[in-house]
Amino acid sequence: MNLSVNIGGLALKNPVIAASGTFGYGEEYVKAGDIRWFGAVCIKGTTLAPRAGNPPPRTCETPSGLLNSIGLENPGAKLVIEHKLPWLAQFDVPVIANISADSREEFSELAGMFAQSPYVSALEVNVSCPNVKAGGIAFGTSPDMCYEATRAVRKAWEGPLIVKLTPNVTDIKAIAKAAVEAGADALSLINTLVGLAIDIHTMKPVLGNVTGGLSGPAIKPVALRCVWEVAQAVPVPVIGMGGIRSAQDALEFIMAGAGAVAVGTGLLIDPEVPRKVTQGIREYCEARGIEAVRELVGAARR
Amino acid sequence: MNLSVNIGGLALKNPVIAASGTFGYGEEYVKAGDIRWFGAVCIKGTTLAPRAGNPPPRTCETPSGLLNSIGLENPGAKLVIEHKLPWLAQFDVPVIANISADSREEFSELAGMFAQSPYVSALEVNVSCPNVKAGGIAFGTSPDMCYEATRAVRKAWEGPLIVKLTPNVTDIKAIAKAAVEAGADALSLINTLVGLAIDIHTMKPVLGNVTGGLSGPAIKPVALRCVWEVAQAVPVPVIGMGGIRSAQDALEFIMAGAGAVAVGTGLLIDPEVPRKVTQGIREYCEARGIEAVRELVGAARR
Amino acid sequence: MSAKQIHDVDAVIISLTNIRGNLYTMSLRAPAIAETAKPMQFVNIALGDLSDPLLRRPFSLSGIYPDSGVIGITWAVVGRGTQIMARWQAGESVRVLGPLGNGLDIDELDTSQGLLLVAGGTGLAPMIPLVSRALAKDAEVHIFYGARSADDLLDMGGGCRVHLATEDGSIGFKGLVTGLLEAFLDGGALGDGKPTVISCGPRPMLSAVKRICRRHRLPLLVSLEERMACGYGVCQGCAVPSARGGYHRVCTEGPVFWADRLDQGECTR
Amino acid sequence: MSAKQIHDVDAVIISLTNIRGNLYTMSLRAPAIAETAKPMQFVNIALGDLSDPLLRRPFSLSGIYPDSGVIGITWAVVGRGTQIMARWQAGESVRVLGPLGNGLDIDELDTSQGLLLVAGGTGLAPMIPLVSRALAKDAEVHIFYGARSADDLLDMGGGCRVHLATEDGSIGFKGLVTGLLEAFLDGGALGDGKPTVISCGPRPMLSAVKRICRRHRLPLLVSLEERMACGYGVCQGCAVPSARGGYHRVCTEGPVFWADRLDQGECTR
Ligand SMILES: Cc1cc2nc3c(=O)[nH]c(=O)nc-3n(C[C@H](O)[C@H](O)[C@H](O)COP(=O)(O)OP(=O)(O)OC[C@H]3O[C@@H](n4cnc5c(N)ncnc54)[C@H](O)[C@@H]3O)c2cc1C
Ligand SMILES: Cc1cc2nc3c(=O)[nH]c(=O)nc-3n(C[C@H](O)[C@H](O)[C@H](O)COP(=O)(O)OP(=O)(O)OC[C@H]3O[C@@H](n4cnc5c(N)ncnc54)[C@H](O)[C@@H]3O)c2cc1C
Ligand SMILES: Cc1cc2nc3c(=O)[nH]c(=O)nc-3n(C[C@H](O)[C@H](O)[C@H](O)COP(=O)(O)O)c2cc1C
Ligand SMILES: Cc1cc2nc3c(=O)[nH]c(=O)nc-3n(C[C@H](O)[C@H](O)[C@H](O)COP(=O)(O)O)c2cc1C
Ligand code: FES
Ligand code: FES
Repeated sequence: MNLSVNIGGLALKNPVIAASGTFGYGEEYVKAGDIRWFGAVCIKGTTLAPRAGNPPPRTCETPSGLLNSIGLENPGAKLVIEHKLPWLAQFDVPVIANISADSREEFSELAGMFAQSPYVSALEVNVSCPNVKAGGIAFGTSPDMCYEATRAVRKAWEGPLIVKLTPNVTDIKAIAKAAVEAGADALSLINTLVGLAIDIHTMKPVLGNVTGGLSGPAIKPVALRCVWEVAQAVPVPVIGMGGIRSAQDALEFIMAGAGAVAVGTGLLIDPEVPRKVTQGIREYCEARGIEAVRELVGAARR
Repeated sequence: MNLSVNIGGLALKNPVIAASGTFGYGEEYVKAGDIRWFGAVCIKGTTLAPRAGNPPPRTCETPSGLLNSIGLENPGAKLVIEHKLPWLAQFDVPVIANISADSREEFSELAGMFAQSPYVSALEVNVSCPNVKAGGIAFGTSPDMCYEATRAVRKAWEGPLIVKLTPNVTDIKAIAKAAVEAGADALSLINTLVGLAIDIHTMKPVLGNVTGGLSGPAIKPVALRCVWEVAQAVPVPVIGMGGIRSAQDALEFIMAGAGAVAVGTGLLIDPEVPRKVTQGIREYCEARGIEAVRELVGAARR
Repeated sequence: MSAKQIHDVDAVIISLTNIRGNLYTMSLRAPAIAETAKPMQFVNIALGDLSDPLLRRPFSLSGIYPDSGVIGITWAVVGRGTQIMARWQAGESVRVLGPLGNGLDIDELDTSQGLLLVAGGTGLAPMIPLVSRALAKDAEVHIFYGARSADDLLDMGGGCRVHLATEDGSIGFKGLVTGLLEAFLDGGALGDGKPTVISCGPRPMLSAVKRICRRHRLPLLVSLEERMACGYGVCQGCAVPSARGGYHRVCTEGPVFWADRLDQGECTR
Repeated sequence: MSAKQIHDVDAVIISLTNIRGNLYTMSLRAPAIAETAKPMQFVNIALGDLSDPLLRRPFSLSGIYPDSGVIGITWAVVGRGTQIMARWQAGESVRVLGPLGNGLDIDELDTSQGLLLVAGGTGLAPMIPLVSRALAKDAEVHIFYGARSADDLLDMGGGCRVHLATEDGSIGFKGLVTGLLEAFLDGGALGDGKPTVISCGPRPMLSAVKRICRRHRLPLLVSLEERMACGYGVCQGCAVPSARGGYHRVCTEGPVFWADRLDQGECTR
C-alpha cells in the first residue's frame, strides 16, 4: 500500500501535514506526539519582524469549532531560520515554511531569506490570515493582489511554492487561478472563516481582538466545497484542510480532490491524530484493494 | 418587560421569527408547535412558477450543522397567495413572504403579486439561495445586482422590505449598503454557507445536488460576525440568524446588533424553540432589570 | 383551537434491551403518542442537548400500547446516533416527537383477502403493531421476513404465518426473502386471493417486491426511509420522486405509499 | 530518541465522588502521568469523541501518587464540559493528556522560611500535592483558604496551619481570604520570616495577593488560568501579558509564574 504523494515537487511519504499555527515550530509537539507520522510539517506563520500577537483571550470554543485570534505571534524570520529550522531538521520530515507579510517587498525579502536555509522544503504563502490588520487576508481576497504576492515570492524562491487561500471570498476559483498564473505549484485551502463570539454575561465579544478565525469540524463542509471547486479549476495539486480529525475526514478531502491534507485544530485536541489518520487511510485502502492513495484523489468526481 | 421590536416598519410582539424554509407555509408546523410564540413567520422561499426542487438526498448532517439542497421546492406564488396565505392569516401572526427570482422582471412581478395580498406584512427578497442554478445567490454576490433586485421589488411593493444576504461573499458590508441604497428597510442575515459532503463508502457527494447550504450551530460564529459588521455599516435594522437554538444564542445576536432574530435549523430539531427562546430572553432581562429587549440591541459594541 | 397532533414529550425509558448483536429495543412512557399513534407511524428522537449529533433520529413504532401509554422502538446500531442510544439506560428520559407520518389505519385497509407482509432486517419493526391489529380484525396474515442471518432476526408476536429467509441459510430459506416470496406466489399458494402486500426494508428489496407484485397484480404498499431533517413536514428534506413528477415527503405523505404513486425507479436506490 | 514527556493515556476512573453541591473529585489510573508529574501541573481531559464540546478541558492535579500510578482531579461544575464529567462513572475510561505545564519542583523551591499558600475556591486543588511534598521536607506551611461559603470548601490533608475565610461567614473569618491574609501579615505574625507565597484562585484574588505581597516584600508565585485550546504549547492560545512586553503561554511557561514576570495589570482580569 503506497501512501506517498507529490505536491508540486514536494515528495511526501504520506499525505498528512501539520497545519500552520497548530504545530508551533515543533519543540512542544515532539514532547507529546511523534512527528514521524507526518508526511510534512508546516511551521507557524512567520513574518519578517517578530510579532507579539493579539491581546487575550485568544481562543473560544464554538459548536464543533474553535475561534482563534492569535495574531501571528512569532519570533521573526531571522530567529526561525537560525534556531528553529536547524533543530527541526533532525527529524527528517520535510518542513514547509508558512510566511506572511504586509507588502510585496516584504514577501520577496522573506522568501529570499528562507531560500538561504537548507532546511526548508517548500514555502507556503499565507494570503489568508484573518487575524492581522494590514496585509494578511487582504492579499487573498483579490485575484490581482494574490497574483502580486505570489509573483513576489516566486521570483525569490525556486522550490515548491504553495499559496494558502482564504474561504472568505465570493469566488475562490478566481483567486486560485491567479495564484497558479503567478507561479504557485500547489494551493492550500482553507484558512479559517472570519467569526465572532459574544459573552452574554459581560455583554462583550469574547475575543480580545473581537473577531477571530473559525476552524475545526464545523467548517469541514465549507472546506470540502472549496477543495471540490478549486481542484477542478486549476492544474496544480491542492492541500485540503478544515476540520480533519480522522481518516474518514481525510478521505473525504482526498476524494473531493485534495492531493494531501493538513490537520490543524485536530492536533490541538489530540497529538496522535496524524498516526490515526495515516493508519486509517492505509486500512481503508487495504480493505478495498486500493494500491496507492493517489488513486483516490478526486474519486468523488469520477 | 417589553419584548416588542420594530423592524423597518414591521411591528413584532417579540423578536423571534421563523426562518424561511424551515416553517413551510405553517400547515405542518401548527400540528407540532404553537405559532403564537413567534413575533412573525417567514414562509418558504416562493417563486413565480412552481418548483419541484432538487433530487434527493437533500439533507446531510455535518458536525453541529446541516447541509440542505432543497432547491426552493414551492407551489408557486399564485397558489401561495390564493391558498396558503389566507389560511395562515387565522393565527394573527405577521407573515413575511420570502421571494426568489431569476431576473429583475420576475422579482418585480412577484412583488406586485404579493402587494395584492392583504395577508403579507413584509417581503423578504432572497438574493442568497445557494441551491438554485440561475439567479438565487448570484443577485446577492455583487452590490450592483443586489441593488437591481432590491430596486425592482421596491418599486412594486410599498410595505416593509427586507433583503436577505448571503455570507458567501468577500465583503458583505458592500452588498448590505447596496440593498439599503436601493430602498431596503431591513436586512436578514445570514443565509446558508455553501458546503459539500462526501460519502467515503460510495465515493460520491452525499447530496443529490452535490453542494448544499450549511446551516445550524456550526455557522453561528460566522453569522454573528456578519451581523456585527453589517449592523454598524447600515442605518437599517438587521434580522440575525444562523444556529439559534436557545435564548443565549438569540441574545448573542441581539447584542451583536440584531434588532430581531430568526430560527431555522433549530425549528427542525425542536418545534418549541420559539417558546424557549422568547421565555429565556424574558428571564434574562428580568433578572437584570432590563425593561425592553430593544435596549440590548448592539450592547456588545458599546 | 390548538391544532396540535404531534407531541414533543419527555419520555422515560421503561426498559432498554440489547436483543443481540447490534439490535436494541426500548419501551418508553409517552401517553400522548401511544394514545393516537397508528401502525407504521414513527417518532423522531433527540440525542441530547449538544449540537453534535445535531438532528433527531427517526424510528418506527414497534410497539403501540394506548392503554398503558407506552410505545416501543427497535433499532440497529449503524452509526453515531444509534450508538449513543444503545448506551441509554432505563430511568433516563429522552425527548420524543410524534406520532409522525401517515401510518396505516387498519380500518381503512381492505383485509378481506388477507395481508401479505414482506420485511427485511429492522423493517420488521413497524409491522409488529400492524400485525396485532390485523389479527384483531381476524385477517389472515402471511409474513415474509428476511435477514442476513439468524442473529439479525427480530422477534415477532405469534398468530401469523411466518416465512423466514436468511442470506446465510442459518435459519429458514437460504437466500433473499424476495426469492422466497416469488416461489410462494409462483407456486399458487394463494389461489385467486389478492391480499394487500405491505413491505418495509432496504430499497433493493422493495424494488424486487414491487416487480413481483406487479407480475401477480397484487396491490402494494411500501414504507420508505429517507434522510430526514425535521421529520414533521416543514423542511422538504425527505423527498422521493413521485410517479406524476415532483416529489413526495416521506415524513408527511409517507412513510407508507401505494407503490404506484412512486416514480418507477424509486425503490431501487 | 523519543522526546515524549507528555502522555495521552486512556485512564480508567477508579472513583468519582460528588463532594457536595457542584464540587466533584475523581481518581484515575494513569501511571505514565503519576510517575513524573509535579505539584501544580495539570492535565487536559477529553470529553468524548464527538465534536461538541470540541476541546479538552484543563484541570490541575489534586492528587499525584507515583507509587500506585494514580492521579486525582477536583472540579467545580461551571459549564457543559464539567457537567458531562460529573455524569461519568467509575470503571469508564477517559482520555487524559499530561502532565502539562511547568509545575513546581519542591526541591528547587526555598522552603527554609516556610510556605504561605493562598487559595480561592477550586484553586485549592493544585495545592494539595504541594502541601504534602512540602511537609515531607519539614517545611512550615500556612494555608489561607477562602470560598463563598462552607459548602464550597474542599477538604485538605492535615499537617499545615489552616486559615479559613468564607464570604458568608458560615465558617472561619467572614470576608475575603485576602482580608484575612492582610490582617495576619499586618499583625506581624511571621516576625522577620519571608516565606514564599504561592497563590491560586480567581484573578481579582491574585491581584490583591500581589499587592499585599509587594507591600510585605514577600516573593510570590501565582498559578494562572486562561482559556486553552491545546494545553501543550503549540497554539499560542493561552497568552498572558509579560512584564517585559509580549506574552507568556500559561500552558507551557506557566501555569506557575513569579508574579513579577507578569504584566502589572495582569492579575486583575
Ligand atoms: C421513517 C423512518 C423510520 C425508521 N425506522 C427505523 C427503525 O424502526 N429501526 C431502525 O433501526 N432504523 C430505522 N430507521 C433508520 C434510522 O433512522 C437510521 O438508522 C438512524 O437515523 C441512523 O442514525 P445514526 O446516527 O446511527 O447513523 P448516522 O451516523 O447518521 O449514519 C449511518 C448510516 O445510516 C444512514 N442514515 C442516516 N440517517 C438515515 C435516515 N434517516 N434514513 C436512512 N438512512 C439513514 C447514513 O447514510 C449512513 O449510512 C428509520 C428511518 C426512517 C426515515
Ligand atoms: C491550568 C488550568 C487548571 C485548572 N484547574 C482546575 C481545577 O483543578 N479545578 C477546576 O474546577 N477548574 C480548573 N480549571 C478551570 C477549568 O478548566 C474550567 O472550569 C473548565 O474548562 C470549564 O469547562 P466547561 O465546559 O464546564 O465550561 P464552559 O462551558 O466551557 O465555560 C464555562 C465558563 O468557564 C470559563 N472557562 C472556560 N474554559 C476556561 C478555561 N480554560 N480557563 C478559565 N475559564 C474557562 C468560560 O469563560 C465560562 O465562563 C483550570 C483551568 C486551567 C487553565
Ligand atoms: C490556533 C490556530 C493558529 C493558526 N495559525 C495559522 C498561521 O499562522 N498561518 C496559517 O496559514 N494558518 C494558520 N491557522 C489556520 C490553520 O492552518 C488551518 O488552515 C485552519 O485552522 C483550518 O484547519 P483545521 O480546521 O484543521 O484547524 C491557524 C489555525 C489555528 C486553529
Ligand atoms: C432546510 C432549509 C431550507 C431553507 N430554505 C430557505 C428558503 O427557501 N429561503 C431562504 O431565504 N432561506 C432558506 N433557508 C435558510 C434559512 O432561512 C436560514 O437563513 C439559514 O438556515 C441559517 O439559519 P439557521 O442556522 O437557524 O438554520 C433554508 C434553510 C434550511 C435549513
Ligand atoms: S424531514 Fe423535513 S419535510 Fe420531511
Ligand atoms: S493552550 Fe495552546 S499554547 Fe497554551
